[in-house]
Amino acid sequence: MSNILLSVNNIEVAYHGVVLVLRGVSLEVPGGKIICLLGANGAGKTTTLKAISGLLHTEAGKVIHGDIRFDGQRLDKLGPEAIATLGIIQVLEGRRVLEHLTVEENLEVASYIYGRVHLQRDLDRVYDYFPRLKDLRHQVSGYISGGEQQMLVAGRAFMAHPKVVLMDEPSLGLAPLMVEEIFEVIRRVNSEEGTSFLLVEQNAMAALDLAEYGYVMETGRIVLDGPVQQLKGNEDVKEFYLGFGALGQRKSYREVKHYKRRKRWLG
Amino acid sequence: MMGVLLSVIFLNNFGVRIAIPLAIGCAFGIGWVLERGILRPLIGQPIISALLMTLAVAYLLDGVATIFWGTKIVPYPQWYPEQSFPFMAIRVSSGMVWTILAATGIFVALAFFYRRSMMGKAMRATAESHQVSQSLGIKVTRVFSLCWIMAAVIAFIMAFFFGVHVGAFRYLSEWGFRAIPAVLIGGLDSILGALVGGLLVGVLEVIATAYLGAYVGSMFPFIILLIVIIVRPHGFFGQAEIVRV
Amino acid sequence: MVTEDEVQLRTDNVCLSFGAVKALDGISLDVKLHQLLAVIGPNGAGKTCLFNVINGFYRPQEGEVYFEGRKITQLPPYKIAELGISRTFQAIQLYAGLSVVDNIMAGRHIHLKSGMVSGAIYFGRAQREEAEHRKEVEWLIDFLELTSVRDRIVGSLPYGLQKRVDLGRALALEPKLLLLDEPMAGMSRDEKEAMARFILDVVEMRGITVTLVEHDMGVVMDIADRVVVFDYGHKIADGLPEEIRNNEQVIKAYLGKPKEA
Amino acid sequence: MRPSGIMDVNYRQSAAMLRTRSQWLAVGILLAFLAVAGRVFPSEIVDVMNMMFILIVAAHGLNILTGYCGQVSVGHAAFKGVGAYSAAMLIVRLGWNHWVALPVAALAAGGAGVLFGLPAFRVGGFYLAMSTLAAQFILTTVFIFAMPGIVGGISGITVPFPAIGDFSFRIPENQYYLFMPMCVVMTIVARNIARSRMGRAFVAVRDNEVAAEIMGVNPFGYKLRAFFIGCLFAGVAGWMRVVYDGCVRPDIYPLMASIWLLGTIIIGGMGTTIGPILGVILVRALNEMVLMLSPLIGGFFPIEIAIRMGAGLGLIAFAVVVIVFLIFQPRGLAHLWEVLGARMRHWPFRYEPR
Repeated sequence: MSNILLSVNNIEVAYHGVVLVLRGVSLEVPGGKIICLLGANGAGKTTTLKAISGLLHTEAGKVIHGDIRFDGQRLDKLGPEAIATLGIIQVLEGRRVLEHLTVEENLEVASYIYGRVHLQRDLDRVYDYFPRLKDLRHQVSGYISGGEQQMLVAGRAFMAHPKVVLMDEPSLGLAPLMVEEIFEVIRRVNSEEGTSFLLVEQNAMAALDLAEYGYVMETGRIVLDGPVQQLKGNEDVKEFYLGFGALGQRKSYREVKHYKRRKRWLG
Repeated sequence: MMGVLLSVIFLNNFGVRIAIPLAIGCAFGIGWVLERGILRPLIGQPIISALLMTLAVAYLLDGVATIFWGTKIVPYPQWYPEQSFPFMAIRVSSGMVWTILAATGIFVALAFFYRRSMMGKAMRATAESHQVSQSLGIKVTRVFSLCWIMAAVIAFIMAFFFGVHVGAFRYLSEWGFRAIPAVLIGGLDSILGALVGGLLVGVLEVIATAYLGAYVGSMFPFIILLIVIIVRPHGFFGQAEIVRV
Repeated sequence: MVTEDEVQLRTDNVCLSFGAVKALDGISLDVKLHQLLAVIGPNGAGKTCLFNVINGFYRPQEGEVYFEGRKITQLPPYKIAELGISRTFQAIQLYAGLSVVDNIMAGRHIHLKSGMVSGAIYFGRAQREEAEHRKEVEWLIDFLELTSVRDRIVGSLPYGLQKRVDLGRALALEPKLLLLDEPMAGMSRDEKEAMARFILDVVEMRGITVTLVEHDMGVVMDIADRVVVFDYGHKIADGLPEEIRNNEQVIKAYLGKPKEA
Repeated sequence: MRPSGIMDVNYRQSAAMLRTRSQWLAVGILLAFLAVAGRVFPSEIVDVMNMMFILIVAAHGLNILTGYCGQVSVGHAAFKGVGAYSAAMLIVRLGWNHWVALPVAALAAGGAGVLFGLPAFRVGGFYLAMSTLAAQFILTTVFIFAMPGIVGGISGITVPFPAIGDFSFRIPENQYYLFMPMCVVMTIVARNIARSRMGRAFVAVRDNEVAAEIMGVNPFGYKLRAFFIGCLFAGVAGWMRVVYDGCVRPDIYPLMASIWLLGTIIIGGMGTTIGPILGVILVRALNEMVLMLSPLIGGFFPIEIAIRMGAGLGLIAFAVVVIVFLIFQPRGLAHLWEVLGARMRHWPFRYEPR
């Protein structure tokens, strides 16, 4: 791939100096593309994002090997604020709105990096992506619904005119319609502003539809990567992430149960 | 406490015009050093750590003060002309007027700062979540420095006024604790609350002392504090906690 | 078809508002014994609110909640737990600093009897009791396939396993009714399958009534006996999964246009 | 995780305090040491140890309240004072026996704790801590000003030393054999509370009140219980302090003492039974060291500064230790100990196996 904007080169990450969470992770985000990162819980996807954004520092985690480069510059030695200023914004998992601030104040705070010169224009841009937020702008953000909060944290990231957005589970706990809306906005921001996305997602089907290239992580390593078409065709991805049975049929959760139960008896 | 003691030195040696900027400069320095050296590593730690840390710092300064000043009261120079004006039924000293003016000025400035300025908003964001603020590129460390510098400077300014009333002595740090009922009664995060709470506590303490004796008077703010905590935990102007499950 | 005594939990015209916002607007719902009921609806439709009303975190302004024929609307959450309603949370509410065993053991609280004094002496009764309850806890750990992590600190476990511990703790209460708030959120397909299996086992083997809120339609349609749909604090549909899937109103409010994988 | 080779064959065993033979041996040696220490060491050291025993009992109480139940108390010294004053008044004004006064004094302190814990009904965290701060100021004011004829006013009450037969607890060597067993018993009680139903409920309330409630734990009820037990311990410590000093005075229980205790359990490690013990030993030993060294340091300064060196340096040393621990080891000595153990277990590997 050409035009690599962000590259993670064989990093290892340890927490508290004792627990090794990532053991050799490499990935690349080209400019203007959407990349997705799949994997079971605890595989280290969030840790990878935090290693890039520098937020690892506040959690007693450390990159102990390898490096992270953005436009040729090393990131793994920088603090989270500096990295954000360079244009890499992480959207944290779990709708982390600033509860006591209003919707609009949440967005204004995010213009800290880009400055207030174009504040109104930037606000309008976000309200254009998420019209719902405009109606809610004077509401205290702690009291709006989960889906609206997810819109808010996404919109907040766009306020800073990022070059790369590290998006952690945008669809977590969202209703199907809402998931579609958020994914649609990601697609728009990507095509209209050329923003790159590194998307961590459990909703593998939606993520693979949106992204161009994907990585699969297991227990702290990248185990598989390729263009999404190739991943969608992979047997293991089909079985473990998309839920197709051996016959190419969609598996029912009820049947899975009996199958596994028998496996437990035998094992 | 430090503020009062240091301003005594400056006032005695340099006179008002130099002493005030000098003391503010010192406050700036002390606030910055404290934040840099001691509170910065606590980013992301629970609030109790910060609470205990500030107490520890208080005792550290207390220890230094004990060594150099001992426990005696140092008389505070009278640095503004003492006059008094009749006001309604009572006479108000010019010191009182100055104090009230300074306090009001600080309140207005603070309120404006928090609601309007970018830095004020960044500060409120930081108060809610260090991590989110960092992810948005807000320099949490700078916000912290500023907070502490502001706190120190305000404390120093008030020390100038306060010193005249009570003199300078080591146990002044206990007076800091007396501010707590006032702030809590008003509501922790409300500027107006602090003003109202402060006035309320002050007035009630004086009244209680007058009618019920010094014994009840001195613990009266804390009795009010208990009642307020039970009846209206977040004070009169504070924001309620948002709990979502 | 369904007789009255099979209804385990009933909400009768429950209304709840925060200021001007009506979170629940006249919700009447029957939860039937041994049934797996799924509650679905857009974000902010009031699903979690209903759970919070049932287990006593919120007091509705209007309406009543009855559990096994008894009115529980005014009871505090811990009393409701003692009656046999337990739940899990959307955002996991575990004891992050404790081990898996201790977390699940914490769920046994209402079944432990030893008081302050015998606890302090820790001899005889308290000790025997402790051992008995550990047996129950170990059974749950085995059932939920948590054996390999039983002594790990919960905070260090991956999210999927934490959800499982959360379920384990709710089951340790030996509830009659189990409320699951988005048990599958943030899980990979594989983990969802495991979770679905546990939930079905809970209903079938232990005879516990389960009510769950979930957004993954695949899961809901496959495992639920009955589906209820909320929108803006109203109940807009109630029926078998098949009926819901084809309900026009539900498609419009929630599902979006049917998209086949 | 625990070292391999140690297998539990039943649940009772896995919940036991001491598991291995070497642990039993270590405890045996410790007890034997404690048994003879009161006669072996010089009087000054025994005196310091006595003070440690008292502080350990108080710290256990605070640890139950703050460490296990998560309710920060900045008024623990005042609750200790309630115990001390109750004991002194019962003994001197009503002529009670010391031993009968002990449980009553403890209950009085526990009661005071419950009284000031009542705001827990509405608030938690910082606000509740402020309620204990109010307790500190109100109680010390009461000690000084309320009914001086009975409470003793600023000069306090002189209390006779207790005795069993001819064995008077007047000198440190004899007091040692009263305080040491009390401290050991209270430590065991603290440990048992922590690992029983109630301890778990405390931790449940501390870590997650919402979750505690849905499991049938009444948060308010347990907070009050924590206040009661924590202050009960403080009351016992207060009684011990009366015996130690032979008097009560209001200045023995200032805010500083409360914060000192809080710092101690942070340094030792909150929410562990060993924490308060380690914390008290470290901080107290440090204090003695400072007292020893301060004349030396004071020699470099003019005399009027030198005489205040001890008090000032004591404060500074304590503050510095608290600051250092908060920065570098917020979970205290107990955690340091565990990490060391974990490191040794998977040595020579650097990381835990996953």
